[in-house]
Amino acid sequence: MKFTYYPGCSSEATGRHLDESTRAVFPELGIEVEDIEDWNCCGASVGHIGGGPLPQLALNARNLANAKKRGNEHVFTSCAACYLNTHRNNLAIRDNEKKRQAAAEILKAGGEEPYEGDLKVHHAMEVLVNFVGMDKVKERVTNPLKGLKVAGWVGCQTVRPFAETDDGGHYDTYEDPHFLDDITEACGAEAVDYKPKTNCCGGSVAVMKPEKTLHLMKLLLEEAEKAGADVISTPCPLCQTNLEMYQEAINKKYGTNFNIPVVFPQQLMAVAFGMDPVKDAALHRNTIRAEKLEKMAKK
Amino acid sequence: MTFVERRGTMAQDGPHSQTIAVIGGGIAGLTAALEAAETGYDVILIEKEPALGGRVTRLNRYFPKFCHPTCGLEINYQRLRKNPRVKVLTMHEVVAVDGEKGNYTITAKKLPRFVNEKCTACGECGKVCETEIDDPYNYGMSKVKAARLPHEHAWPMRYVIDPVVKGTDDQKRIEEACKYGAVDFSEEEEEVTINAGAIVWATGWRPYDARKLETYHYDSSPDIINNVEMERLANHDGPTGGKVVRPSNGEPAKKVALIQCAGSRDVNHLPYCSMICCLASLKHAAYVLEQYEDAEVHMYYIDIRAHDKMQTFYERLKVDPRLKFIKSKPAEIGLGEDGRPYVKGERTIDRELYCESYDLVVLATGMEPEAKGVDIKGDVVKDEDGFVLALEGEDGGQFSCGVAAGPFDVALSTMSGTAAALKAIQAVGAR
Amino acid sequence: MSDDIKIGIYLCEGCGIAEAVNMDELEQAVANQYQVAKCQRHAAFCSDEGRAVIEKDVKDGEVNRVLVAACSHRVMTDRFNFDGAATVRANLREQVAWTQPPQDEDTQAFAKDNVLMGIAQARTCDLPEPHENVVKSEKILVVGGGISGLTAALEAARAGHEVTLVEKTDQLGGWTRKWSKLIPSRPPYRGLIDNPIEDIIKAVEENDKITVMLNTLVSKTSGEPGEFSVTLSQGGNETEDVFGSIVVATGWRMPDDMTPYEKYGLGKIGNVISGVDFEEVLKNGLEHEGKKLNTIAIIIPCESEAMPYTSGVADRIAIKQAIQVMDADPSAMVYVLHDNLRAHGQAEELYREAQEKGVVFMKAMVKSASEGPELVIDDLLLGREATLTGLDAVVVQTGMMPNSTNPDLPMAEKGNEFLCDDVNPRVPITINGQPAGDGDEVKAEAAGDGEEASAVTPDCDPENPPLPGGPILNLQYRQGPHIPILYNGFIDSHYICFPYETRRTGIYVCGAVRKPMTTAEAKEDAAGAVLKAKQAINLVKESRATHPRVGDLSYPHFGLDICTKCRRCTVECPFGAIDENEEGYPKLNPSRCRRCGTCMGACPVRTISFKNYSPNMVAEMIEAVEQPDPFDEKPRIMVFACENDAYPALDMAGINRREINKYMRFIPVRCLGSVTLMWVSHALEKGYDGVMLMGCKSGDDYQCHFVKGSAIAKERIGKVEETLRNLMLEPERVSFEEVSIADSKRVVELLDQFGEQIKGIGLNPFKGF
Amino acid sequence: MTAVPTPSRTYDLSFARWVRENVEGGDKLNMCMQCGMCSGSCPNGQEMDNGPRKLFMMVRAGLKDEVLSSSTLWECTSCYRCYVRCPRGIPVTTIVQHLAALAAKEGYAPKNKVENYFFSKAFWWSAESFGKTDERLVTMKYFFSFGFGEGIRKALDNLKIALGMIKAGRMHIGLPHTIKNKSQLKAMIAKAKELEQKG
Repeated sequence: MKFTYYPGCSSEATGRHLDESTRAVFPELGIEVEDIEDWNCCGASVGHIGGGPLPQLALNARNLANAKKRGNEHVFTSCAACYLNTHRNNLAIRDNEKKRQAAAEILKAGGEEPYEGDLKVHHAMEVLVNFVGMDKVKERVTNPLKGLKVAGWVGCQTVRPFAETDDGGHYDTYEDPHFLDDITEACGAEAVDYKPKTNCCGGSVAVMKPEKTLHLMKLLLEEAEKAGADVISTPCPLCQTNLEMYQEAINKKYGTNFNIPVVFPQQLMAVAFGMDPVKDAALHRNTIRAEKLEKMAKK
Repeated sequence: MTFVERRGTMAQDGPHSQTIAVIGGGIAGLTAALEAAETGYDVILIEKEPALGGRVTRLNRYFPKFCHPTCGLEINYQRLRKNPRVKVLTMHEVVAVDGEKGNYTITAKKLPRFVNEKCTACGECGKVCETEIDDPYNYGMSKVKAARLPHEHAWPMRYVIDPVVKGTDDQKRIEEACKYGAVDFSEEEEEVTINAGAIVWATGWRPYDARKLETYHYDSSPDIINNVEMERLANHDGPTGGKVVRPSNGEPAKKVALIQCAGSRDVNHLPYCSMICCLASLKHAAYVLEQYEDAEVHMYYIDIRAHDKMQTFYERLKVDPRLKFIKSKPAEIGLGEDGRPYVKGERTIDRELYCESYDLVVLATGMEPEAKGVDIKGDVVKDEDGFVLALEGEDGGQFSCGVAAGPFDVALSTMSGTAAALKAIQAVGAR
Repeated sequence: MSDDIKIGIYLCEGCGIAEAVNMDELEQAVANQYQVAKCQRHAAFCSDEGRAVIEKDVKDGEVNRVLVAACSHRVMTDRFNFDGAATVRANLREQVAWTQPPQDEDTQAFAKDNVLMGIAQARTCDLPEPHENVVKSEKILVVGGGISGLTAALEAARAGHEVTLVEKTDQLGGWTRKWSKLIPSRPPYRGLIDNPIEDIIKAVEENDKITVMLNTLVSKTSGEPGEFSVTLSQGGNETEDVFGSIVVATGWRMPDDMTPYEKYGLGKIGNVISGVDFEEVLKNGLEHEGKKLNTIAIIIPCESEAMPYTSGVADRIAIKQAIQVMDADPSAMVYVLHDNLRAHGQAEELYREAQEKGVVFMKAMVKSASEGPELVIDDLLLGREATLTGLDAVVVQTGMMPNSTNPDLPMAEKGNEFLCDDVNPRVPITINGQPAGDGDEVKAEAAGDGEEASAVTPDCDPENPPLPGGPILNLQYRQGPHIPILYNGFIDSHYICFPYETRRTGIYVCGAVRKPMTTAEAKEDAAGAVLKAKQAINLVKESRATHPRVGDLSYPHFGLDICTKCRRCTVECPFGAIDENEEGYPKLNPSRCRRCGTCMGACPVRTISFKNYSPNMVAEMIEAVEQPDPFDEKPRIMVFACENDAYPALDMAGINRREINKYMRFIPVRCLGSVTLMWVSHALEKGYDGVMLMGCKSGDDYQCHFVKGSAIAKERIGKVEETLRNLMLEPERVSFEEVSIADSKRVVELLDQFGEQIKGIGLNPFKGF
Repeated sequence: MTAVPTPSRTYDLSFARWVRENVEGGDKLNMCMQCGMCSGSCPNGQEMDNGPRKLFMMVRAGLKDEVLSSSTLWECTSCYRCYVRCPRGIPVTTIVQHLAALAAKEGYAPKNKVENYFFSKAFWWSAESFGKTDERLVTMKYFFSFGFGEGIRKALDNLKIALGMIKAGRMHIGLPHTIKNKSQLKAMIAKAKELEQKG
């Protein structure tokens, strides 16, 4: 099945390993990935402040208009923020007369046809749950990750505020989502009981003033340690980067010595599918190397 | 010393039946049935449980009088015993209703009791029965023999046997133990139809499933219970013989949190206010304060809704310094490191964020109508929330009362039950 | 009569009785008693075969009194019921087999005594015969032309009754006429509805079963259900009419005392108006004194500081009015100031509607009000004091005070003390200054009462009753003209379980005089009251009792030959069923009677009795119990247990197989109010070592099903000391316990404690004499 | 867009009504029943002066200045807990974020030296000029918006992290990534800003 794919800015930087593993894994599961032509930034969680609500709409309208040209009904992205913005603006254009007109005018200014909001925007995880299904993932596993203990950390925007809505495909719950553990189990690894699975890392606030949000990430790491996890698995590029890069700062501030790898479920799948640890799983891009996982990878 | 005098037997049925069917044997249904019968009408009272009394028979006390529901029920059962006009069908679950005024057909599922009317409640079957089941009377907070009297005040006073023993050695033992030929394992679930000229819906309510309140982690600890379970906990014939203790370890529950609007007033759950919860929780506070000198009770609320005459009741309890009122809808409840449940949120009056541990947390879960899933046709409607209402202005023959009609307390249920009796009488033709 | 009494004893061996009791021994002990015609045994008399045995004996005329010695009378009631033969029960199961060690001599004695008591009871009770009073009218009188009264009239007419609706003012509709819009009472529970009052009035006026009388007051009511003769005074000229039953729907009024609302500026500051007056403004499109209102604060007074009557009605009305303002003018600014916003039940939806429309709700305390109007408030959620300025008007929701009395009428000359529930009914009774009654015996007992002169609680001072004004029906009852009230001035009833049962049989109350309620609730309530009114007529038609002993045919008979006119019965009857005739003798109104027997318990010369329940019967039962030889050191204690709560609790102790003190013997009574002190003294004279009374809770939250029975019993027992002193016995030999039906554990403990107490005192010296 | 009214008196509803009309999600704000679920659920609540619940009450009370200078606007991590938990279905996160946007527009943010504001500006600068966010440049620009010295300090703090990222190939050296059709995007954003002004 063909999906239009929105890589998002992080795919070319801090989230490269997410992008690479996604591109490697999804076709294996029957999802053909076609990029949006000349995609741009979604505005993330600050665009409406930096530029204003309508400029933020402009960014997304352009992406959607370009996505439409691909001719696929479905669009997906692996980035939580990209998903949130694209999805929300898509709904706004579809349901809100004022927004639809604004979008049309904006697109016109760019020489584009009006866009009516008729595309369906999904998160990569929703695609796995609603379009692929765990059975298919299991089938594809050739290298089960026996003995790997994984803490499934969903984070926030991947499920909130859409996972329980019709437009979110009802693919899981806000407070106690299980899709991440399902993927872990499907890969033959062990999903440990991870209480703060939907806790927030601080998001962009963590980037701009880490000192204020370190305590949030400390708790995430503590709980993972308590649960005896070898790795933390998260679908969100910002979560992954934050939790990875601030571990040292946390150790410094709290006198701890955390060194827990944070990986993407796509990376787990790539390894479990017996694919190339570097080319497909991009494990070399984790600054805290997931050694145990790397060992399991088929050379 | 009571006497029964035989009065007119059941009127001949068929088209234009004058019989009134009351669906549900809780306080509202009992009231409707008895008031109609005592006015001289034939009534069929249909109850799905093995005994009457519904929710109220499981309550410890009523607010605001702190009297025991069984007190009023006893009178109602006396009235019932003395009144041959009321025919009681227990273990009959109504599944569909069709027809029109004067001629309704009610389809009910008759569940096997495995005990017939020859039962004397001697208790021999219970003695020999080895299988135990979760006691439905105690909402599964305790075990009970599979062959049992539903509870000490059960009416009819007759045993019931859980299907699990069918085909086991227990079945043989039970059959042998009964001297009165009252045990009958050949009973099968069957569908029966009942004809009536008017119908009163008194199907009542069930507590809103606390598991749906994901942030309150009801399943994470036995010390997080709901309000109906609290009633059992405080009841002399409940799982703890009336001691309010921590279900997890039997220790005294002295520090208790009462959480209002657990499901109610929430567009994600029950949009309406369930009306009884605030007052029930005040009552629960009293249970704890009564039992422990050094009790500490915190009531988390959005609004304390002491309706009609209840304000005085609220004022009375307010003066106890051991009872604190915290205006806050807790954001999170769960099992803490110390093995005790914690409650977390924002205190709205001073905007303090809190996270406090308790011995026991009671969720004031709201009321959800039981009529859901029943296929009702004709002159009655079910609203979005599942409450049953007679069509407005229509001259129909179906009516509702008690919590089947809306979130009512007991006083409103008996009131609407009596009113429904009149409407039903008018429908079958007042004489 | 007594010689052709043929008692059949049916000793049941089922449910463990035969295992616990030696049946042969028991049969020998009871079979040859006086007037016992037959004694049979069966494995289970409740079985069809068992019943057949008894039925045959009755049919063959071999027995005319049936004594079933088996389970408690609370079970198998319909099985053990035989035409033409009074049936009594002896409790061998719950009380003996299930609570006593098997095959023990004390168990045997227990069983035997229970059967002997049964024999005594069977011998002394008879099938009741209905009284002759006939229903003279099936017409229903509805008092009050507001929404409750109008609905009641229509419902009664629909139920086939002629109705007379009296309204004291010159028009129907009451308060509801004033309301601009009403709160929706059906899904979706949002969107205010038009006031249907005009249509309702029209429907009433056009209904040929309903006679409307305006400007009319009830100047006198006498008689009883089925034949209330009522004098109606329409603008001075009086007419008489007879009614089967009465529905009182007199509604509510503004609080008599409005001073609590002055702090909000009501009645003091311009443009501060009551919620009631605001309805007018809403009708005139927000026009008030020539000015269009736009910025309005609506205050819901915090009850603890204001009146106890707003109770959620005010809250919902405040929301309704706020919505109306927004509907009339979307630019309006409306603030609702509340403590706890009681939008309970489906009104939550109305609350949401108001917010959607822009109404601002504030949890705030009003500290003061000043000209402008301006309000200084304490905004509890912002945690700061603020001043609300620029208000065009302030609306204050006032309370609803029940019209349990008619404020326009002067206070009744006498009988006001009966208006209040917690009044002690045993006020000293005097006839033109002289203590009532003759005969020393009475004086002896009455003496105690004299000292009780001050037992009337202050707020029930007859000179100055809790509610001002005159009676609504002006009942020509011995107990005064009022329908008794409970706290807060609402009409007294078991308002949770049996909300319509007032203390005046055949008179049912609905609407805001019963409890604060909205229009929609009042309509529902009216239907309920009408059902009871219809029911009362149908029951008295057959000379049957109304709630709670519904269907009972027995009623008290007065042996006037030895009556001393002490009037205790006429004063103590909780339902005002007994009047006094010209010579001062008690005159029963049987259809008012609830058959509790409080009069029987009150009578010092015990000349009041029922066919199946009498002082003599219980006295015989007391005597029937065998007193063991003093040297056996085995006490006997008589327990009079209320059959509605205490006795069931004892049964449940049995059901739970809890061991009951083996020295106790039990007699169930209709109500503790029916217990005469004579039984107590009689028991002690006969050698019982102690007597215990088990009754229901009394007081404001009373649980007695006959309202005052247990309270009165408590009173009486307070006086027993005197009697005991005369007998030279220790007062501790008599005890009174309030027991609830849920006390199946506690009763057992109470009995043991009392048993110990008696042991401590020692056996009754009268034993053996 | 009409100018933001400044209430003349306490509880003047002009500001509240303006928010209702002009702020995304504002039409739901008045549904708040002050239960505290949102503020209690906030992961960053302890950093906030008021929290959403009190902030909403302040909007109703017409406390415009206090609302728009509230730290609550800038501490939101946009985790959407409050949003999905609100028993009145109020899009809390959306409202808070757009009140922040309003505060920025009305000049409250720069005045109060709000980090989030500077970050957003830096972020937007990148998005607008390249069509993509270049995390290097965004962070740098953000750091230096606090003045040169502060910029250097912050930059050094993060040097080690940056190096790690570069090593892992997650931060590139050289020119920023850009979209092909920058002019188109510029035209569209210009239009958007114009519409934004018109309201």
